[in-house]
Order: sequence, then structure tokens, then C-alpha cells
Amino acid sequence: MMEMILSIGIGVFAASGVWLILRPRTYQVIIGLSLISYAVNLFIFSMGRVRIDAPPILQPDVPGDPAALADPIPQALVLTAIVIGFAMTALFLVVLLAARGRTGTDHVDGREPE
Amino acid sequence: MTALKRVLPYPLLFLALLAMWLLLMQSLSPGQILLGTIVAFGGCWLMVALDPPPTGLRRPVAAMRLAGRVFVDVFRSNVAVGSIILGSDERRTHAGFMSLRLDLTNRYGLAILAIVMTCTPGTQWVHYDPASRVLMLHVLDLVDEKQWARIIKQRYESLLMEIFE
Amino acid sequence: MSDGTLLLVALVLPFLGSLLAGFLPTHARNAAAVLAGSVSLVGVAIIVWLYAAVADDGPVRLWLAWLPMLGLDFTLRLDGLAWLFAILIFGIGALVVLYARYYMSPEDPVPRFFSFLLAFMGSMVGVVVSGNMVQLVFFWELTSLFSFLLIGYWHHTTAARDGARMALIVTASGGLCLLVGVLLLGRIVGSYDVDQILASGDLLRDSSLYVPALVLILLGAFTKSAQFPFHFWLPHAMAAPTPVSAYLHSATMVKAGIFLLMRLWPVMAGTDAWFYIVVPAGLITLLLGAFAAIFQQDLKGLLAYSTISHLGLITLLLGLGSPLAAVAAIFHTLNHAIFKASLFMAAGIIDHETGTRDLRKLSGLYRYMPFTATLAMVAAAAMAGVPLLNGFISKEMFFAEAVADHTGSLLDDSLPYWATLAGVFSVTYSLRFILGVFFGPPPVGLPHRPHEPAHWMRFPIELLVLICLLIGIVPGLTVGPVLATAVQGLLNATAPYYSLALWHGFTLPLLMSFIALAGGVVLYAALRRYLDSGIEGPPVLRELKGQRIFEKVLVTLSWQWARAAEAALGTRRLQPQMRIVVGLAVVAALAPFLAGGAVGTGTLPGTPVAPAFALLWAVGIACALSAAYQAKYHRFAALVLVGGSGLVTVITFIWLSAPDLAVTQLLVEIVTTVLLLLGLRWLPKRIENVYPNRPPLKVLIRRYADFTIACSLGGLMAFLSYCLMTRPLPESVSRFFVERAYSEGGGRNIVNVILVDFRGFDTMGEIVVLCLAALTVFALLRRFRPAPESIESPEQQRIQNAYDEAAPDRRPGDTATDDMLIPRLIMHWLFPVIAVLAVYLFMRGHDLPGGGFAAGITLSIAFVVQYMASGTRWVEDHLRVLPLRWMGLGLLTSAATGVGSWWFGYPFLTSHFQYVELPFIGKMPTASALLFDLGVFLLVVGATVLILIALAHQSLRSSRAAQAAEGGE
Amino acid sequence: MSEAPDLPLWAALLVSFFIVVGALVTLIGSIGLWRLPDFYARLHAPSLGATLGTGSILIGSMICFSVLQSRPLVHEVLIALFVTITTPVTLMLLARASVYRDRIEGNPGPPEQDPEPTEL
Amino acid sequence: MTMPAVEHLAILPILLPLAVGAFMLLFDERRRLFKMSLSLATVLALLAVAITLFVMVNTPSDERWSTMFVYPLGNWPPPFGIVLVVDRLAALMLLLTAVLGSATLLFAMARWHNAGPRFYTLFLLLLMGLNGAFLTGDLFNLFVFFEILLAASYGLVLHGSGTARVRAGLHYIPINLIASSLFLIGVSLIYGVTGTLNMADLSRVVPTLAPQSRVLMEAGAAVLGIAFLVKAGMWPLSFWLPTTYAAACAPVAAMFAIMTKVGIYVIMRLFLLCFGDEAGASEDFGGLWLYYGGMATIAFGGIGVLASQSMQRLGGYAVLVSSGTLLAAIGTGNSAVISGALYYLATSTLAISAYFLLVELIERGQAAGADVLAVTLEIFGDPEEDIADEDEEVGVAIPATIAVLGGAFVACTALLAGLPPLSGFIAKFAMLSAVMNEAGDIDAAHWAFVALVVASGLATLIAMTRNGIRTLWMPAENEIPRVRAIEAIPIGALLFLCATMTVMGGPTMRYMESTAQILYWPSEYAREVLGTKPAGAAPAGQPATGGAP
Amino acid sequence: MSAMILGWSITAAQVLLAFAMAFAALRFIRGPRAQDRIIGLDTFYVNAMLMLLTLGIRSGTTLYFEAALIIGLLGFVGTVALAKFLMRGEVIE
Ligand code: NA
Ligand code: NA
Repeated sequence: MMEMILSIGIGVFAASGVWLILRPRTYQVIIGLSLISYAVNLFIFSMGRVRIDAPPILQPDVPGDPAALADPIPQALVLTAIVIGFAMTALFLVVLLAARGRTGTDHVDGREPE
Repeated sequence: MTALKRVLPYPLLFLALLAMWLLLMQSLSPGQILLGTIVAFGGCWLMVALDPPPTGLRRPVAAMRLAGRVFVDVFRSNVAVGSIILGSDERRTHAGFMSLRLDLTNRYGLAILAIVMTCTPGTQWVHYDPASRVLMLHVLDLVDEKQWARIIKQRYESLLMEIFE
Repeated sequence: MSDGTLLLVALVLPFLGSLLAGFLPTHARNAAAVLAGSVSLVGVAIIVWLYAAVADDGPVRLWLAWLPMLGLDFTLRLDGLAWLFAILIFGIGALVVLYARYYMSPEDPVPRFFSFLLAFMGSMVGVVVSGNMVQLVFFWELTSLFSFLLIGYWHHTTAARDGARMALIVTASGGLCLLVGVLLLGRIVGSYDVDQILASGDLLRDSSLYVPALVLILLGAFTKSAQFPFHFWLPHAMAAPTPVSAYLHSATMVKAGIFLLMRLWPVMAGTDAWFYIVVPAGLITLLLGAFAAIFQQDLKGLLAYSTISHLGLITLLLGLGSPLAAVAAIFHTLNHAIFKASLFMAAGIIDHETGTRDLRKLSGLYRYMPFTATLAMVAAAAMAGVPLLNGFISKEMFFAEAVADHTGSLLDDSLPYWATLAGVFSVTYSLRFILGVFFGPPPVGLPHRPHEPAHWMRFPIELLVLICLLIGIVPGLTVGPVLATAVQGLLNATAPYYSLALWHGFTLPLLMSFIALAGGVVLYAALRRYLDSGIEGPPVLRELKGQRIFEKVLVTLSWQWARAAEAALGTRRLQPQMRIVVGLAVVAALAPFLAGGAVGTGTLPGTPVAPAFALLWAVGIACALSAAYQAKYHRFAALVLVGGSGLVTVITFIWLSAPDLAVTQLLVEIVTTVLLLLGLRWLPKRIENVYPNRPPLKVLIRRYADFTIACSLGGLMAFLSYCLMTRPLPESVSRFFVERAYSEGGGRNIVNVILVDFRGFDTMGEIVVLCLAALTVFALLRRFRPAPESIESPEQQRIQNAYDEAAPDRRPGDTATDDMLIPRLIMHWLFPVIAVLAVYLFMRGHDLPGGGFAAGITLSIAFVVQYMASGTRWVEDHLRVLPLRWMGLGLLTSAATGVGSWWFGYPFLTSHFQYVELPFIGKMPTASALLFDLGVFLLVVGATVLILIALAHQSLRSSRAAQAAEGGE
Repeated sequence: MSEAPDLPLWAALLVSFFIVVGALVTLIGSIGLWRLPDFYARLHAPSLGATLGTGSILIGSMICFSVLQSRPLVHEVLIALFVTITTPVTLMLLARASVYRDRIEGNPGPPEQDPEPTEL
Repeated sequence: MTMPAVEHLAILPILLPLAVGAFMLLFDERRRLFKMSLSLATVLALLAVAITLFVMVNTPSDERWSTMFVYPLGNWPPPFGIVLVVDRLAALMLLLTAVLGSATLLFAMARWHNAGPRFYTLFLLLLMGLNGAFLTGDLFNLFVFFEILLAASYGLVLHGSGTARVRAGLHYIPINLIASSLFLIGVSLIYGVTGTLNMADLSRVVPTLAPQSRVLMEAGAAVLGIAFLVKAGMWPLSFWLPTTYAAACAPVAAMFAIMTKVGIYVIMRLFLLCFGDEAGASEDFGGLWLYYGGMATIAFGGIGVLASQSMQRLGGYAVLVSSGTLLAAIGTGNSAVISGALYYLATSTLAISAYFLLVELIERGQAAGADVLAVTLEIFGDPEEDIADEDEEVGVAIPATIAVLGGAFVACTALLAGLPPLSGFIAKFAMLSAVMNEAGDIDAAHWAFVALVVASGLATLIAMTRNGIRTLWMPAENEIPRVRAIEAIPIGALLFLCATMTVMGGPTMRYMESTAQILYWPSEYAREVLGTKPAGAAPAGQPATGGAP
Repeated sequence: MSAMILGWSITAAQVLLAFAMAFAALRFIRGPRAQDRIIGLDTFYVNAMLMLLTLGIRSGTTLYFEAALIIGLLGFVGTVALAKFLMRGEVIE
């Protein structure tokens, strides 16, 4: 079942991401955030259920039939989420670079643990 | 000619972009042609800012011949490399580097040559030194360096020089 | 003006005066004093004027709506009890002002002093005239606040700071308890109004909440009135200027607690709980204070402990619960205020004129200041309870009440002995005060040569001592009516019979008085040697310093324990915080399942598996897991692996009918890769594994915990998404969009129509986020300071440049140029191609996958490709990109499109589209949404380019910095 | 597996052939990526997918859509063109970078100096 | 029939800062005066708009229900399109934001605006995000506005750069990114179960859900709740907060006083809308968590206040105390408590904001390293010796600046500790009296709430006295801080507002009461929102049959 | 009949391509050198593009074309950046 595969995929992405955001190095965190954002995007997407060959794009001169098309709302939400996720990745990257520059370490606390 | 250049700096590029637009739009309607013209025109002017070296495309026929040769070679070398990949371990041990001096100096010609080298599996452009005009290659099946040098120089370089110089 | 209004004036006037005084210039000493004096005198006048009304017609009231819904209205209520306190507050206030005018040094910023004093006076009046208990608490806390400022007036000394802080903390905490107590009162009675509360005695005493309310209210009263065990703050409040002590610790601040006990006496007293809490507290305070007072070496310290002792006495009297005891309490309150104020002032004069208050240094002052000495002696005698002085009468009443039977308990029966003992002590410390200061050999080593003070400085004492005498000799004539009114106010009923006569015959109390007098003299004689030895504090209790204990407890509780608790309950590290956030999210999401029952998978038939899809996800999962594994030591690998996961996501979007998502995700993927790579250069070299063999157990446990958390969130998300995917879609708002995307939104790509029309507002917000991120990146990078070891150019470049330098015919950078020769050419020519693709994506977005965002990212990739091919300098010589302008224009375009609909009378962002007939082209749909999308496009280009380029510029800056450093050497 | 579009049999066969061949060639290339012994040898492998694999599948796609929509649909040419133009950029840089790295680290593989030009 | 022009006011709190912020991007950073005056004009305009809206929701008109109006963006009818909803609560929050915005912007103009590029745009966009979050009636749009205000806050936290700020950002940002991910998970789950994103519609759907769907919806709401609670600062999700607030520059920290309130606001709104009395089986879902979590937060905040060495950090913990109090108050589910809590919300926001501004002025004159608290002195210092040393008991004439700062500090202390005479006292009294006057016995939980509120006030008092004495009363070798009028005026204005709230306690509290009552009436809210019809005939190109199917 | 043939062959092609992707992924998971990973990713991109094309053929719409086109034209950007980083230690100089 496609649903099962997709949900397992979401789970693994999320788990890997969470594992990484719990690590001590800033780079691990940003990679983790990327993975989590994949997982979350797919999760949102999955709320529209699994639809194959039904992109929410209307054929010319055919009235829209909700049953024949994938749910467009989750897709629209994911699009927004992707953009915001990108913005945040960029921002966090620069913050971690700044922190690395100023504190001399790439530890998430801005100082090496004793 | 210069007047045309002033309005339309890169006519070939213009045509290419227009073609690209029409292909993308999958349409030949007048509206799309008009729109494509505008877009392609804009694209050309963008290119002006980058100020690339002048092209010297001279012989379209030679270009067609080159394309034909490459097409055939691509096919052939795909088979060759495929058989090496799937063949015995021993067949995969003949790889090696080689160099050859090129007579071609036109950058566009070199670029095409690079594309050709890459497209034909089995040869890989590694480095070209414009000062000494030496091209270093990596060849997957380097049994006879001379033969590879011959193929490159005779099958491609000569045609490219015809086209660009 | 009605009586109520007059009362309001009396209350407001001090605050106004305070405000005014606050604005006087720093050394306007006379103006401030005149102001304060006038305010006090007007207060006295108003209160005196109101006496007739109070005595004849009962309480004077004023009611103003404040917070009626909470039962808190601004209510003033002046009954006999309040009247007595009010006259004390204003009267003694006036005298203190006069005294302070002379006491305070010209260098002191006196207006501030008077400002605080007036504000305190107002608060104190507020406490006594409040007709609403919450309002009383309101003013109660104000007295704490202003007394803090007064005690801390000389805040350049440690003693003043500590004393003020301690007083504030103790009394304000008491005030908080009082607030809760009053809230309980309100709950029981159903009102905070004093009249209603006074009318609900039985209801109150029968309530199950009576004891908690009582305890809380008593906490308030005891802290304020310095009852044991909260008495310790008072001696340290002596760090205040003497006028403050004379005011706060005779008539006002400490009497607020007494006032409260009296105010609630009719409804709360008389129970066992009351007796067994109040009486012991009063008794211990009485004895302890008196005993400690004997051994003080500081004149004001002695008076402070004596104050504590007298407050204990009053409390004890109130605790007894009999009306007569209450009469005695109120009378003693009055008397104590009078003689204690004069004594403080006298002590202040001594301090002022001699420069010290130390009893070890003071001696024989009588010959230098006989007049002051006489006054002080009279006042001290009143304190000691010598006949013909006011203290005597109230003390007699106290003794009588001590003898009388109240509960018949052991405590009750033993009271006469304790009372007598306290009398003995009070005689002793009074003697000590008189004999130690005014008699004996002439003083040696005083800072100043003593002399009589200015007459007007002495005047307040003269007046007060005169009152002591008058009350002491003719009590019935002088204080009788006032006392009667006050008693009526206190008891809230007709007063019992009591006599103010001096002579009641040979009674037990008289005997006790004589025993006290004689015993006091004997005790003083016996202690002479010990006292002269100069040891500070009483023999046994010397080591028991309230302040030290308080500070120690306070520091332990409020600092050390707080620090420890903060560290134990919180963390400043990121990892635990992340663990908690994720862990709690899992718990929160699972909680409904525990409560609401298990939820099975849905009924929707599953979609048949495509083997390639399964295989694809196997790859995706492997990528994610390896990324998680590699990110620490192989950053580059992790980046590539995340790219792999991203691509699997992209294919999934396509597979499951979401081409728009795929396009966008793909483009973002590319830009993100470049972005992270740009950052990678500034990260430190990864040192190798610190635990080459097996990590320590602690680390292992942490890793297992993290693993568990990670798996649980992953499992949760998998479970939830599976649950949802196997359930049929609910009837959703999507139908509306699907049906109208084309007819009303003018686009066939429903997702894009949602983005730019139905939910265009989201998109506007989303681009604002992108804009903000770019601005932040820009701002941060302007101040970017790379770590020292990453300033120099990367190893590859150094080697290649070194090679170029070594070769005679090459210049540094040639190698790079050679290597990039052909890629650069190709990448240049791709520039217009990618730009055309961007235009295409933009134009088709409304009908097919694409749109402003995708187009914007595409165009910015076109720029980035040029930067990669030719380097920052070259590109910026050839292309002028002003990303901030693009961003501004983009946002403005989107916003303006939205505003455009106002013109037609529609809400913001109402879209408008129609088919336009264009020459050659034919019918073209033109939607305002396209303009909106143009804004999105412009912003995305600007923001993305800004982010990437700002990062890229750091290399330039740091290479410049490195060159500068080299040049400098 | 029946969701595929309904084409005339000849077209279906043709399309099937092209895409299966293309996929197969691509797979062989990718296997090469795995099987070939060193990095420089592996450099040759992706070209299979990028040229013959891509070309074949694109031809399949062109046939399919041209038949489906009854008009020549050749926009896939663009993909072929773009892939052809862009692939060398990556591979050239990669090969060069690898040579540098190997030389710096003294790995066997690339010669210490560029080999002498082969003269014909 | 077109839309009445006055209704466009609803969008202005979002549009105005956006447009001006964007406009300023077109100009170079060197045009400071221009940007300064433009921004000031904008925040003042926002204030005017907020006041107008505030008055409007309080002025019943014949046509509409008296207390709210709905702005359908894009003229799409709810629940399909996004709507802005101006009701009493939203108007109150808008007003607070505008007040804080004006005060802190004025303050920032003295010096902080120079500390980094594009301050004004960041600041205005923060206001946009806040206003949007308060106005929107759509769950996903709320996410977007959350992101706007967070993104702006990231920029503003880092404004001025410096190690401390960067370090704080290094925690603040990822934690909030995770919270945002949770937000998305929650929202999408709710959408997946209910098929709607409109909050009013949601309140209509929730009671009708089948049992299993209800559980799934609640799971979504719970995850969403965690996201909000991170922002609201509930223990143990709030450790980032004091560090962040302490690191941010003063005007930013002062503006942040309302950031936690956004979380509170949303929780209040959604909790009462979806899990209120009319929510059927889901009634009061999560109430206990809020209650106990809130109390834990008060306790932790109080501890932190005591344990803080720096004044800014203390302010951060005061924020936690305030959040905890509000959360617990919401958790009681009692409308009287909520109205007190709303009053408290306004008071504590103003007070904390004033405090952060003030602290910067006070500490401006501090010598470096003066931050280390002289607690040891308290234990080991010998007062007797000190008297001997300082025998000349003459006060030091403190310059007027210190006096004014000191006065303001006392006012802030009173406000934060809940002491008279300012509105902090009334706020606490209102909540406590509501809790204690609930029907039935006062149970242990309520006693705990009362005790915690009182104890936290005491803790604040102790800590602030300690800090105040250290900075304002210790013999100063510090320079007297140079304070400009535009720095003092905002503080004065904020404190003056608190004083006004005390004196005008009756009307203010009445407003809060009616606000709370409306919150307890979700069906009316839903009716009003969902009953909104698009304006007039559809524009050209749209068929005239607009409206819900 | 023809749909079935096409269906099966598309499925077969997809499986082949998925295996191709798996091999490419194996290379970038295993390395051993950074350049191996990049080349793996580059191949992965091309394979993904082909996969998208087969999906397009199966659905009979050209809606998925844009995504494939973008990989074709822009897919190299990421790998070029990686390669340049390897070569020069910096993506943009
Ligand atoms: Na090749
Ligand atoms: Na490529």
C-alpha cells in the first residue's frame, strides 16, 4: 500500500531529523531541520490522501470535480510551508555561521561543553 | 549588419530562445510568436551585460556533419562502456589518463568538444591548458592512446576548426 | 463641601503635596517644610472639624464607584476609631515636619524627604479611613512602599539599604497575606465593605474559612506591627533619619497593624483561635521587646525595642477579647504614640547635638541641655508608667485586664505575672535611658560639643510632653470624649463602662505598678555593671540576631535555593530544550488516544503499491538515515544525502499528483544546496571522534534517549498520517475551490489560484517572511566576523595560487581561470536560457505548474550560476543587481494589487480577471492575480539573490581582510 | 497497472521499447557507477543515462504524446539539449577537482604530472 | 452594494506596516530622518486605527452584532476565504500592540535604530505579524502571521549583532522552528479531520465529529497547543525565553513583551472556541494541562526572577510569571477569572515593556561588571562597621535623572509584583477574587493558584528591590546615564497608561468582562463570522452567484 | 491490450530506474570520496528526471514536464556548486 510506504517514509525522515536536531553541532541541527521540513511537508501533503494521476489542474472547458482531483488545499499549504522553510533555513544558516565566527565553536550552545 | 547588431545583439541566441519559447508553449500561434519574440529579445539583452566572446559559427553543414558523427559515436560508445560495466573485472582495469595537443583554440569549439567528449561515454575531459593547448583526458578503455588521439583530432577537432575558425 | 468630600480632600491632599514636593528644587528646604506642614495642619483641621459629625451622627462616609463588578469601590469611612488614628497621623505628622525642618541637614535633598513623608502620610490616612477592606489593603501596601523609601532615605549607607529592604519585604509579604485574608473575608461575607463585614460577625466566625482568614489577616497585622517573630525588622528601620522613626514607629506605620486588629476586632475577636494566636504573640513580643530594650547601646535601638514591647502589649490586650481590654488597647495606642514620638525626637536631638546615639559614649548631658533633658525624662517616665503621666493610666488598665479572667486557661491565669515582669523591664529601660544619657560624669570624646537645640526643634517635644501630662493628670477632661468615640468605633457597639480616673483605690493593679517600679529600679541597679561593660545586646539572646537570621534565610531561599532550583528545573542548553519540546509534543499528541480510546486505521481501500515507489522510498529512507549518521563528521556527505532525500520527496510529489510542489521543492532544493555550501566554508574543521572506542555510559544513555525521542516522534507522525490517509476525506472547503478556480479565479491550476487568489493573503505573508529572512541575513552578514582560522582562503586556492606564483609565465588565479574556462562559457550562455524558463514558469503558473515563486527562484538561480562561473567581482562589474529594491518593489506590487480592489468597493485582495482581446494574440486571460504574482516573483528574486550574494560576499571581505593582515606584517 | 494511456498498439509497443531500453541503459550506467573500480572510471558511467538513456526515454515520451494529442509534440527536445549542455560542466569540474585532491593527498590514480601529449 | 469604506480599517493594521516597510526598502540607509519620520507616522497611524477599531467594536450599530465585524479577504465568503475578525479581544490586542509599538519605536529612535541595517522595516513587519495574528480568523493564515512575527523577531533579536545576541538566536531560532513544524503538523491534522481551516467553522465542526475523528482532531489540537505553548512560554518549554529577552536590545525586548501574549491570545481564542462549553465531548480539552502547566510556569518564573543576576534576565522571567498566570487563568475555564486575566494581560504587557526600556537606561551608566550581584555583601556585610565608616549621614543629592529612573523603577516593581498603586494590584486582585469566589469549596488547586500568584509577587518584589537597590542606591562611581527625552517619554507613557487603568478601573474591567463573556459564546462568534456575505455583485468576470454553496 | 503493454513496460522501466537510482544512491551513501558522492548525486538527478518522464507518460499528461525540464536545465547547478566547492574550497569566489 502506497499509504503505508509514504507514512513510513514520513516517519523515518522525521525521526532522522529529530535525531539530528538533538545533536550538539549546529550543522547537524540545520540538516535535521531540513529533514524535518521534508517530513512535515509530506505530512501536510498526506492530509489530502493518496491520489495518483489526479493533479489539481483543471482540463480546459471541463468543470472542476472534487472527486476527480487531488485535494488542492494541502498542496497550497505545503507550498507556503516550503517557502517559509527555505527562508528559515537560510536564516538559521547565517545565524550559525555568525555564532561560529563569534564564539569560535560550532556547538549549539555557543561554547564547548566542559 | 551593425544596425542589426545594435538592435539584436545575438541573432542566433534570439532564434534559439524563440524556439525554446515556442517549444515550451507547444504552440505556433501568432500570439505566442509575438510573446516569444519579446521574451527572446529580452534574453538577448540580458546576455549583453555578460559580454561573452564573439561567436564565429561559419559552416552549418559541417555542424550537421559533426552532429551526425557524435550521434553515431554516442551510440557506439554507450554499447562499449555498457559492455565494460557488465563485463568481467579484467575489462575494467584499462582506464588511464592521456594528453594530446589541440590545434583548436576557439573557446566555443573547445566547449563543443568538451560536450562531445562528455557525451560519448568512455572519454572524459579532465583539463585543458590554454597556454600549452594541451588537453588531458581520462579514457576508460585506454589500450591504444594513439587511436584515441586520432579519433579526437580527426573526427571532431578538424570539423570543429572548420566550423569555428 | 460635604463631610465626605472633606474627608476625601484630607486623603488626597498629602498625595498632592507629595507630588508637588517632588518637583521642588533639591535644596528648597523651607518651601518643602512649609508645604508639608501646611498639608498636615490642614489635615488636622479637617479631621478636627469632622469630629462633631463622627461623634454625633456616626461614621462619615464617601462612596465613589471604582470597580463595582469586583466589589471594590472607593469608599471612605471615618468612624471614631479612624478619627483617633487620623488625628494622630496628621497631628504627629505636623510636629514631625516641624522637627525635621531643623533636624535634616541643609545638604540633604529635603524635598524628596518631605515628598515621601507626605505620601506616606496619605497612605496611612488611606488605611484608617478605608471603608472597603481591599482598599485598605491597597493603602496598606502603599505604606510599606513609602516607608521603604523613607527608611532608605540615606541609601548611601548599608544600614539604610538593608533596613529599608528588610522592612519592605517583611511588611509587604504580610500585606500579601492580608490581601488573601481579605479576599477570604469577602468570600465569606459576600462583600469587602467594612460596614457589611462588621455586620457579619457570626457568619464570619462560624465559617469554615474563618481560621485561614484569621491567620492570614493576623500575618498581615503582625508583620506590620512588628510582633514576634516578625519583630526584627523594626530595630533595623532605625537607620532612617530620626524624624522618620519618630513618625513611623510611634503613631503610624507600626500602628497600622494595631489598627487592623482593632478594625476587625468586633467580628473576629473572642474566639479561641483568636485568643491562642494573638495573646501569645503579644505576650512574647511584650516581654522580649522589653527585655531586649534594656540591653541596647544605641539610643534609638532602645526606643525601637521598647516600641516592639508596647506594640506587644497592645496586641496582647486586643487578644484578650474583652471589650475593656480593647478600651485599654486603644488608650495605650494613643499614649504610646505621644510619648514615643517625643522620645524619638529627643533622641534625635541628642544625636543631632552630640553626634552620637551610643549610650556608651553619652553621659551627663543634663548640664548641657537641661530643658531637653527634662522633657525626655518626663516622656520616659510616661513610658515607664509613672503616675500622673498618661502611660500610667493605660498601664493600670492593662494590669487590670491581665488580672481579670478571660478564658481561664493557664495562659490567662499566668498573665498577671508576665505583665508585672514586663512592667519591671519597662521601668528598667526607661531608667537606663534617663540615667545613662543625662546623668553621670560629663561625656568624653563626643563629636560635637552638646548644647540645647533650636527652639522650634524642641517645640514638638514640648507639646507632646504637655499632652502626656494633661492626659496623665486630667484624663477624663482631655481624652475622655475622644476615647469614647474611638471605643465606640472600635467595638462597633456601645462601650462598656470604664473609668479614666487616676485613683481606683488600693487594687491589685496598683500593687503590680509599684512592684514594677520598684523591681525596675532594683533590676537596673543589678544590671549596671553588665550594661556599663559596653556589650551590645541582652546576655542570652545576643547571638540571636534577627537580621542575620532573616538575611541568611532570605539569601538561602531567594538566592541560593532559587539559583539551584533554576538550574535544576531549567536549562540554558539547547539540546535538553529540544528534547523537551519534541518529547512533550509526542506526549501531548498521544494523550487524547489514552483518554479517547484507541483509533484504528481507516476504512479507505489502500492504493496498490507501485514497486518502483517502494524502492524509491527505500532509497529515500537510506539517504535520510545516512544523513543523520554522517552529519557530524562528514558534513559534505550529509549535504549530498539530504539532497537525495529531497529528490525522493520531489518524485513523491509528482507521483502523488502534486506537480506544483515538485517544481517548487526542486528549485528550493537546488538553492538550498548552494546556500549550505556557501556556509560550509566558514565552519570549523571537524575534529575526529572524541570517543574513538566506546563512548562513556552517560553519552550512550543520552544517545539512547535521543534515539527513543526521535523514533517516537517519527512513529507518531507515521501513525497519524497513516490514520488519516486511510480515512475518507471529510466534506471539506476544497470543493468550493475546485468548482470555482476557473469560473471565478480565472485559472486552471487550482493550487496556484488558491495561492494567488483564494488564499492570496497567505502568500503575501509568506513573501514577507522571505523578505524578513533576507533582511536578517543581510543585517547579520554586515557584521559578520569569521573565526580567525577560517579567514584565510581555502587550502585548494592557496595551493593553486602558490603553483601559479611559482611558474614564471603565470599569475595567481590563472589556474582557476583555466579550470573554469569552458564551464564558464557554458554557464554564461545559460543565463538567458534560464531567464526565459523563469518567464515561462511565471506566465504559465495560473494554468499549469509554476507561478511567481518558482519563477523567482529560477531567475535567482540564473544569477547564482553567473556568480559561480565568474566570481563576485566580475558579475558585479557586469550586472547591477539591487536586491533590496526588488524586494521593496515586489512587496509593494503585491500590496498595491490588493489595495486596487478598494477602488471598486471590494475587500482587500479581491481579484479581478477578464479575457482581453489582444491584436494578433487573441483572447488572453488577464487576472489581477497575475500582477500579484509578479510581486511575489520580484520579491523572491530579490530575497534569494540577497541571501546568496550576501553570503558570497563574505569570501571577498575575508580575503581583503587576509590581504590587509598580510600587508600589515 | 492499467492506468497507462490508451495508445494504438504500434505506438504502445514503440513507446514501451524506448522507455524500457532507456531505463535499462540508465540502469547499466548506474551499475557502472557502483561497479567501476575508481573514481575516474566511474566518471564515465553517468554519461550512459545522460545520453542514450535520456534520449531513448525522451523519444518514447515524444511518440506517446504526439500520438495522444494527434500533433507533433517535441518539447522534450529541450530536456535532451539541456542535459547535454549541462552535464559536462559538472563532470569537468569534478574530474579536475579530483585530480587536485588526489595529487595533494598523494593518492595513486592521477599521474604526478600531466602525461606528455600523445603525438600522432 | 459595495463594502463600506470604514470596514477597510480592519486590514490597515496589517497593510500599513507592510506597505511602509516595503517602501522603505527602496531607499538607502543613509536617509535616516526620512525613514524615522515615516515610521513614526506609521506607528501613530496604527495607533489611531487601533483606537478607532477599539471604539468601533464598543459602539453597537443596528446592522451588525454590536461587538465584531468580519473582513472577508478577496471577497471570498468564509469559511472558504481567509477572514479577518475584529472583535473585542482582537481590538484590545491591536491596541496593546500599537501602544507598545509607538512607545518602543520612539525609544529606539534615540539610538538603537542605528545598531543595524533596516531596523524600521523589521520593526514594522513585526507589527504587521502581530496585528495579523490577532486579526486573522483562519488557522493556517495564523501560521503565516506567526512566521512573520517570528521572522521579524529573529531579525530584531539579532539587531545590533554581538556575541550574546547571536548566541541567544542560536537557541531561539531552532526552538521556534521546531515549534513551527509542530504548528504545521497540528494544523494539517485538524484540516485532515475536519476539512476546514476557518476557526469559526472549526468550532462548528468540532462538536459533530465522530469519536475516532474527535480523538485525531484532539491530537492535532494538542500538538498545536505545544507549538503555542512554546511561544507563550509555558514551563518547561520556555527556557529559551529569558536568555533571548535578555540578549535583545531594549526596544526589541520591550516589544517582545507582547510576543508571548500572542501565544496566550491564540490559546485563549482557540481553547474557548473549540473546547468551550459548546464543544460537546471535547469540552475543556486540555484545560487541566493549561492550569497545572501555568502554575508550574508561575513557580519557575518566580524562581528565575529570584535567581537572575541581570536586570534584563529578571525581566525575561517576569514575562514567564505573567505567562504562567495567564495560562493558569485560562485553565480555570471561569469567565470571571478570564476577565481578570485580560486586565492582567494588558497591565503586565505594558509593565514589562516599560521595564525593559527602563533597565536599559539604568544600566547605561553602569560600569562593566557591575552586573555581579553583591549578594555576598548581604550575608557577610557588617552594618555596624558601615555606620562607623559612613558617619556623615548626609544624603547624596541624586541627579534628577536618577530620581526619575528610580521613580519609574518603583512603579515597575509595583506593577510586576502586583502591589498598589498601579494596575498590577487590581489585576491580581481581580483574578484572585474570581478564583476565590467560585462556587463550591476552594479546592487545593485553587489554593495553589492563589499561593503561587501571591508568592510570585513576593519573589518579584524581593528580586526587584535587590536589583533596584544595587543599581540605583549603591554609592555610585558610575556615570549618570545620559537619557534623552524620547527615551523617557515612552516609559512615562506606558506607566501613565497603567495608572489610568487603575483610576479608570471600572470601565476597563467592564470592557474585559464583556470580552470574556463573548469568548464564552463561540456559537455567536461562529454565526457572525460564517454569516458574512461577500460584498455586492461580483466584479467583472465573476458570476454573480457568489456565496457559499 | 496496448494500455496493458504500455502499463507493464512503464512499470518495468520505473523499476529499472528505481534500481538505477538505488545504485546512484549507494554511491553517494558509500562515497568513499566527496567526488564519488557528487557524481552519485548527479546521476541520481538524471535518473530522477527520467523517472518523472515515465510518470508523465503513464498519466498521459504533460503536467509533469516542467519538473523534468527543471532538472534537465537546473539540476546541474547543485552538483556544480558541490564540485566547485571541492575544487576551490569555495562556491562563489
Ligand atoms: Na564521456
Ligand atoms: Na545535468
